[in-house]
Amino acid sequence: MKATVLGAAGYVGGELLRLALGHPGLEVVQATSRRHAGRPVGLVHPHLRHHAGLLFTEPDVLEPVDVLFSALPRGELARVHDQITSVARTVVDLGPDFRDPEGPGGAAYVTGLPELYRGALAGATRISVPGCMATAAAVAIRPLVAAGLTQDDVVVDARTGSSGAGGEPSRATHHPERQHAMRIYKATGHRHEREIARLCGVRARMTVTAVPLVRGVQVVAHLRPPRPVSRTEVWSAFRDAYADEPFVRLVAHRSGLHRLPDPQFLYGGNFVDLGFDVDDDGRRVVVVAALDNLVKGAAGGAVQSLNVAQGLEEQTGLDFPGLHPV
Amino acid sequence: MKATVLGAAGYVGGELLRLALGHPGLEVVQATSRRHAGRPVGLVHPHLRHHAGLLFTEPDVLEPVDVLFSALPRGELARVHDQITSVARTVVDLGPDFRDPEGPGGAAYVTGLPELYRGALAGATRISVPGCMATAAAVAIRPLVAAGLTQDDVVVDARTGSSGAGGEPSRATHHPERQHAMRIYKATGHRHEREIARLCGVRARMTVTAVPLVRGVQVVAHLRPPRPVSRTEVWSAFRDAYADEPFVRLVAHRSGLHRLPDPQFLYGGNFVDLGFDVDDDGRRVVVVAALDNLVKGAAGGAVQSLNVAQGLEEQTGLDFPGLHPV
Amino acid sequence: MKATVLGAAGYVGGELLRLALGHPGLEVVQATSRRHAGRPVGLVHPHLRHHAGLLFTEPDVLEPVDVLFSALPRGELARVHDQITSVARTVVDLGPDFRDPEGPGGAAYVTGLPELYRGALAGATRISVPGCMATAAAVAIRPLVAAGLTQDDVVVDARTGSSGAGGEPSRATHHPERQHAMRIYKATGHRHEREIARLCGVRARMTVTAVPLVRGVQVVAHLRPPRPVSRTEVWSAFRDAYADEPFVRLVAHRSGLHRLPDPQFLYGGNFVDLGFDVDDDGRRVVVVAALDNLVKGAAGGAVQSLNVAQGLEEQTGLDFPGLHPV
Amino acid sequence: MKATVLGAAGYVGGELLRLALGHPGLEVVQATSRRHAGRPVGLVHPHLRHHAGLLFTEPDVLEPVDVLFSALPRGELARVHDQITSVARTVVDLGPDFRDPEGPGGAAYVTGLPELYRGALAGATRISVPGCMATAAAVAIRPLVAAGLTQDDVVVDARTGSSGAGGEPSRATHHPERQHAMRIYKATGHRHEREIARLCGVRARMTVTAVPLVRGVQVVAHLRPPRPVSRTEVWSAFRDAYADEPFVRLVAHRSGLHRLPDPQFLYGGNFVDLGFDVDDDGRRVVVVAALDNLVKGAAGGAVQSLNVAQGLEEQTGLDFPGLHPV
Amino acid sequence: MTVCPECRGAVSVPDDVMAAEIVVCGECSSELEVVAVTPTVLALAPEVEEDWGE
Amino acid sequence: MTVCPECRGAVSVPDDVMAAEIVVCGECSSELEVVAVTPTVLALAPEVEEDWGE
Ligand SMILES: NC(=O)c1ccc[n+]([C@@H]2O[C@H](COP(=O)([O-])OP(=O)(O)OC[C@H]3O[C@@H](n4cnc5c(N)ncnc54)[C@H](OP(=O)(O)O)[C@@H]3O)[C@@H](O)[C@H]2O)c1
Ligand SMILES: NC(=O)c1ccc[n+]([C@@H]2O[C@H](COP(=O)([O-])OP(=O)(O)OC[C@H]3O[C@@H](n4cnc5c(N)ncnc54)[C@H](OP(=O)(O)O)[C@@H]3O)[C@@H](O)[C@H]2O)c1
Ligand SMILES: NC(=O)c1ccc[n+]([C@@H]2O[C@H](COP(=O)([O-])OP(=O)(O)OC[C@H]3O[C@@H](n4cnc5c(N)ncnc54)[C@H](OP(=O)(O)O)[C@@H]3O)[C@@H](O)[C@H]2O)c1
Ligand SMILES: NC(=O)c1ccc[n+]([C@@H]2O[C@H](COP(=O)([O-])OP(=O)(O)OC[C@H]3O[C@@H](n4cnc5c(N)ncnc54)[C@H](OP(=O)(O)O)[C@@H]3O)[C@@H](O)[C@H]2O)c1
Ligand SMILES: [Zn+2]
Ligand SMILES: [Zn+2]
Repeated sequence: MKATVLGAAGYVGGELLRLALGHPGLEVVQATSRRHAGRPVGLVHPHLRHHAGLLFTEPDVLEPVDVLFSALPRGELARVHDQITSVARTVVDLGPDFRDPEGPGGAAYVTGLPELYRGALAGATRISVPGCMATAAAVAIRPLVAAGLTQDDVVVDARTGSSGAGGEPSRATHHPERQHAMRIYKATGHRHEREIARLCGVRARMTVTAVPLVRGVQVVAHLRPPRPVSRTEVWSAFRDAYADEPFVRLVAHRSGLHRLPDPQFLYGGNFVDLGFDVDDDGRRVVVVAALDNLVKGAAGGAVQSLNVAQGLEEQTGLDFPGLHPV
Repeated sequence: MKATVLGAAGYVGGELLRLALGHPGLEVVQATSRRHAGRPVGLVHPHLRHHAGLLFTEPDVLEPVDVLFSALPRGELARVHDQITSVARTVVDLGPDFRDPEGPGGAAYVTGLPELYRGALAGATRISVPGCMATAAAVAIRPLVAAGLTQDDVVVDARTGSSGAGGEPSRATHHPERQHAMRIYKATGHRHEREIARLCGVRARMTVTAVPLVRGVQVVAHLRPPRPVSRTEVWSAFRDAYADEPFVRLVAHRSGLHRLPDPQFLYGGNFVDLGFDVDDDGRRVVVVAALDNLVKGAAGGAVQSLNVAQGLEEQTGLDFPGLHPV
Repeated sequence: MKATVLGAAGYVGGELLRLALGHPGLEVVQATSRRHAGRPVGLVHPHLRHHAGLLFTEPDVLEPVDVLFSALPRGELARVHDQITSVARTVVDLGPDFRDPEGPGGAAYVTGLPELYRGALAGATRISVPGCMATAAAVAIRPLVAAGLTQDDVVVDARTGSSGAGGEPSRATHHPERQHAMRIYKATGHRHEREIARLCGVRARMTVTAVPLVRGVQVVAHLRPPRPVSRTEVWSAFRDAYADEPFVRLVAHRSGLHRLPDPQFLYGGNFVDLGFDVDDDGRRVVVVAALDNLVKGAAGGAVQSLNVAQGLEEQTGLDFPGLHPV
Repeated sequence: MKATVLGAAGYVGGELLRLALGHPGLEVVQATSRRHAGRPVGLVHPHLRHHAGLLFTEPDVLEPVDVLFSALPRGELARVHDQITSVARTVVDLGPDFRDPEGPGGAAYVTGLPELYRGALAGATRISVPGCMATAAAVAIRPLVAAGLTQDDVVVDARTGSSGAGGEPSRATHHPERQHAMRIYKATGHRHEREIARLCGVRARMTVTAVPLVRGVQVVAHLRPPRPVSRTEVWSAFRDAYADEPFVRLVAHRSGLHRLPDPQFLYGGNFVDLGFDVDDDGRRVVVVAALDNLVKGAAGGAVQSLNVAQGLEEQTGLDFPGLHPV
Repeated sequence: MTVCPECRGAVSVPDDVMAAEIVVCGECSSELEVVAVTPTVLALAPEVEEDWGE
Repeated sequence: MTVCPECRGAVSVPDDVMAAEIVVCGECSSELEVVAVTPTVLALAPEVEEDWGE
């Protein structure tokens, strides 16, 4: 399939390039950037320097392709949507424009989260990948909601690396201010609360902290079950939901150093690791999910969803597992 | 006052040396270390290299002093307590041995947290400084308990830098495993839950994460008030409690980059910064406290408590404010 | 080919597992560890958690295999060499035991650095991979020595991440001491000077700094040419040497942010990036090489060398390019 | 003395505020910022939050003061110099405008580096503090030049943290690009080469690397002596130069973990640590200097110079020693 | 096939397993102690009290 | 085919290239300015003075 990446000079765009260049079913024909048109992609994304012949192109001249990935900022895909759909058979959006099925244009898009929407994705030609924190939170919380193991709201403590804010410099991501930050930039009222509610059916009371990492999202959800629960019940709920998922790993060890999901081992990989613990009185379940925001939380989720939509092997092009140590 | 530091080659011990050497009322006469006895303190603590004449001594020969600070691991002070009290008029313990007033020997010790126990500290000669997470959590939670703004349990999310585990190497603090860790090493059942309950009167449902920092503790407490509350009510509760505290700063800005307490600006300083936010429906209060575990959470808390006990100006020797950027 | 990894719980061993599990021509039959025998490899190497069935085995019972990779500490392979060669047709050593062709047993081993020894590697069944700093320095310096562009000694400034010291905790790699270290642990007399001299034919006056990274080696070589040289001459020397090398990239841009090799973009990849600059008077050439010590400097170099030895496509199993940002 | 800080919202300006607020002989009357005029300094510099009453003021209305510190970007002080000298008796510039005695206005300024210019500083009312890398390099190299221990050029490898570039965000200091950077942004031709030549009398062949730190400069100078030298000769040269210096510490241990100067222990302190090693054949001397760029390399150097100029105790207001661990 | 006491996953225990041996659950990676044979009964191996924090 | 003034690599320049256009050398990634056509002459495009440091 011929593929185009819009916003290819951005962080999500770069990750899409890496995955698409390594995907046996995809051929990158265009990688757009306004600022870098004409330059090799390796000048912006040094890990891709060996693709010397691949140059950025202007976003306003688009060739017909089988699939177009859009990694543009909020509002930008919506603005040019008609042009895009006239050149691309399949559109996969990694931005927020069409995530809300009740928002403008949203009804045409299927949610790009195979763990929850695999059925709907088969054959889809409009795919909207959820946000990285929403993906982590939904994978963590939904099975317990489904199993009746929580009440009507959930405390969600989300931690995020700096790449989640994209490639544009600002004082918030200025290195001297950010390298050692534990910055709670949104203690209440984060807009992803709504997205999580939509995906899970409970109110997420969310607090978000920017932590001293570049990649990685970790979500810690504190649930109050309606009655005391045991570890085994939680195991069952998660196993029922995810036993056959290729990209969900259950990580809830009782010994060893790495007992619960930690994003550091997921850099570059498409896994979402999922674990939990239960208070001694069974009255609180702590669920932990971790992923790489640029992969499972964006470019990897997009490729995985496309694989499902196209009937390809779901893991195609997504075999890099991550690193240890890193 | 002549002063001795036990465990002076450790991280808390090193911080005690720094503070004591800069304190106009204290003269360091002994700094003990079994492994480094006879060597200059600067070999272990390079920031103290200019104190070339100060050598570590063996812990078993102790000179009579006015005050002895103990920064020994769990159990070690209790083991030699009789010997210590025979040479030191005042004992300030930074370890856990005498924190529990109902534990062995604990009744003789006053809690070294002036914000909560200033009265009891006046004239005290046995002082036990609480743990660094307990200090942060207690300062954060107690005023709201006192004001009736929470129910019977509180979700406490504590984040800690690596110096909290002391100077002994282990796989958990091996740099390649630790530099990028978001390691939830205790999701439930942390032993400091009891200490917090003792200091605050509510059950803390605590989850502790080791984060990619050397110094710093940040505690995020999620409280469910018995009825919806406003920001103003929370402001009042904290102001009533801490208006005149020299080391508590209320940090809950509605604009700017640094709106809530972040430990990065507290390195080396004795402040505990305190802030909060309230969900739109008033049903959750998020309280955030930050401190430097080796200062306000240990050595600084010890010196502050000693100042109070001795009737000195409370800020003596504790004037370093921290750094920005760092 | 059936493959065994000795020392599979170590950092190099873990990287070998990752690469071997993803290599279409290799099947991992044994991964040895004394401490973790019986446990899944994912407990130690969390990125490999999905290989739930692969358990560590004791190193003393070895099955016959086609190839055995040894990632043991200094001296340990030499100790059991007879046993090893009786079960494995091909042995690839990543440790130092057989690097010196004039040392005991060394003559039987071919140097596992295809860029310099591709011819000799064809068909080889004993391969010894050079050290990570020596690999970087040799790739950087040898072409200029060959082109007569340097005098008899070279200042080599080597910078290394913490994983270079392996998985055993020590005070040197204790996180609080290491996270912000610029520790010049060997200003002169580093033992890799000899290895570099052997590979390049000049004396390396080496200074090694431990820098605040987990992965990565960067070597900066300062050469004094016998007469003033131009950038173009240096370009020629490197192009002549490496034009067809699949894993050497020349990086010496005159604009942009990332002008010279930086290890951060090479994590997990097998590239060695190579660049340079020349003083205005042509009297100093600064050459910069960067690589991932655990990949091109160890496990990747081993797999690449094995591919050459076995007549496989040289890039087999080594297609991960690295990440940006990271 | 009444004091004003120009550019007080910047990183050097913030450090000047911290030092001036803690200096018994200084009273801060103005802290200027165009963007933040009217706001408390603590909004920008969170470690100064307890100085609630100190607000930034516009730079165009300046009150008469005894001393004015200027921490403005290149060219900005020169632009308003007449205005400044009419309100301030003493001017201490931390920028580059008057560093070159042969440049415009430079002849009136004394170099603010007491270790080299203490005599000239006595009574001075115009002080220009050298750049942070130049300070480190000059302290490292000049005694050996004076002792005839080097030839006509020196390889200078300088490493710098991100705060050296100031508080303005750019792609170069965007956290995801910077946190793990070993970015050799200037391999040859750095403009500080000239400043070092001026201070030391030899050509510095300089290579500068941005390293993963916020604070800190480390300079490694490789000198080729005209004849083989011994460690003892180097010790003598340094001791002769610096035996009585309050802020120079000689650090060249032969055992222990921290043998040579490392900026991590100098954060916030005014020391420049200095060490060295010699190749076995005596033909290369490696000199290492470390300092905090914002303190000894800027604000601390300024206060120290002012103390000397005013005949105060040189260490006044500069007693914070740094931290360990950090 | 025996059931894991932690996660209720199926644990395959070798026929010749002996009491006090340790097996690992393939599902949750728990280390399980064989507390009885014929039929096999598994229990969570004693948790190592590693306190990685303060 | 024209030669890159930086690295002497071969640069392929489109037939219809015009003076002042910028092309990129595939070998060294330098941005090159077309300073003359027929025959094409390339020069290093002016270096942007980015000072990423202090
Ligand atoms: N970062 C994450 O973790 C993450 C995760 C999930 C989803 N997302 C979503 O993915 C999208 C991209 O995020 P990102 O982090 O990659 O951002 P980014 O690094 O800022 O990249 C966005 C790219 O889009 C291009 N662009 C910007 N405005 C444009 C416009 N008006 N028209 C055309 N191109 C434009 C820019 O390149 P030029 O200026 O050169 O054209 C830029 O490189 C966003 O919608 C974001 O919400 C991000
Ligand atoms: N780190 C924190 O953030 C923190 C915060 C609050 C409270 N604390 C408490 O403060 C105490 C010290 O903690 P730390 O982090 O400084 O630990 P540390 O770095 O391990 O230092 C402890 C020191 O005590 C000495 N020591 C150990 N065992 C001893 C024994 N049996 N007899 C005499 N000396 C012994 C050791 O030096 P030699 O082997 O050379 O004698 C060691 O340097 C602990 O009780 C800890 O719980 C720590
Ligand atoms: N780290 C690097 O960047 C790097 C680069 C190039 C080359 N190397 C070389 O690669 C080798 C491995 O380095 P590493 O960094 O992976 O070290 P490491 O992390 O310490 O791993 C070594 C492993 O070997 C096992 N081991 C130790 N002693 C043993 C013995 N006597 N017999 C059998 N097994 C033993 C240990 O596992 P158990 O205790 O569980 O058996 C350990 O996990 C070394 O020779 C090193 O010089 C390392
Ligand atoms: N950073 C270091 O390590 C270091 C070391 C030694 C020397 N220096 C020198 O110290 C000076 C300041 O460096 P810095 O790192 O602190 O930079 P910075 O963080 O960028 O701060 C400079 C401040 O000056 C103000 N400013 C900028 N342009 C101005 C103008 N035209 N008129 C008046 N005020 C202006 C800005 O505040 P407003 O926009 O709010 O007015 C800004 O906060 C520079 O000359 C630098 O070369 C820096
Ligand atoms: Zn199980
Ligand atoms: Zn070229």
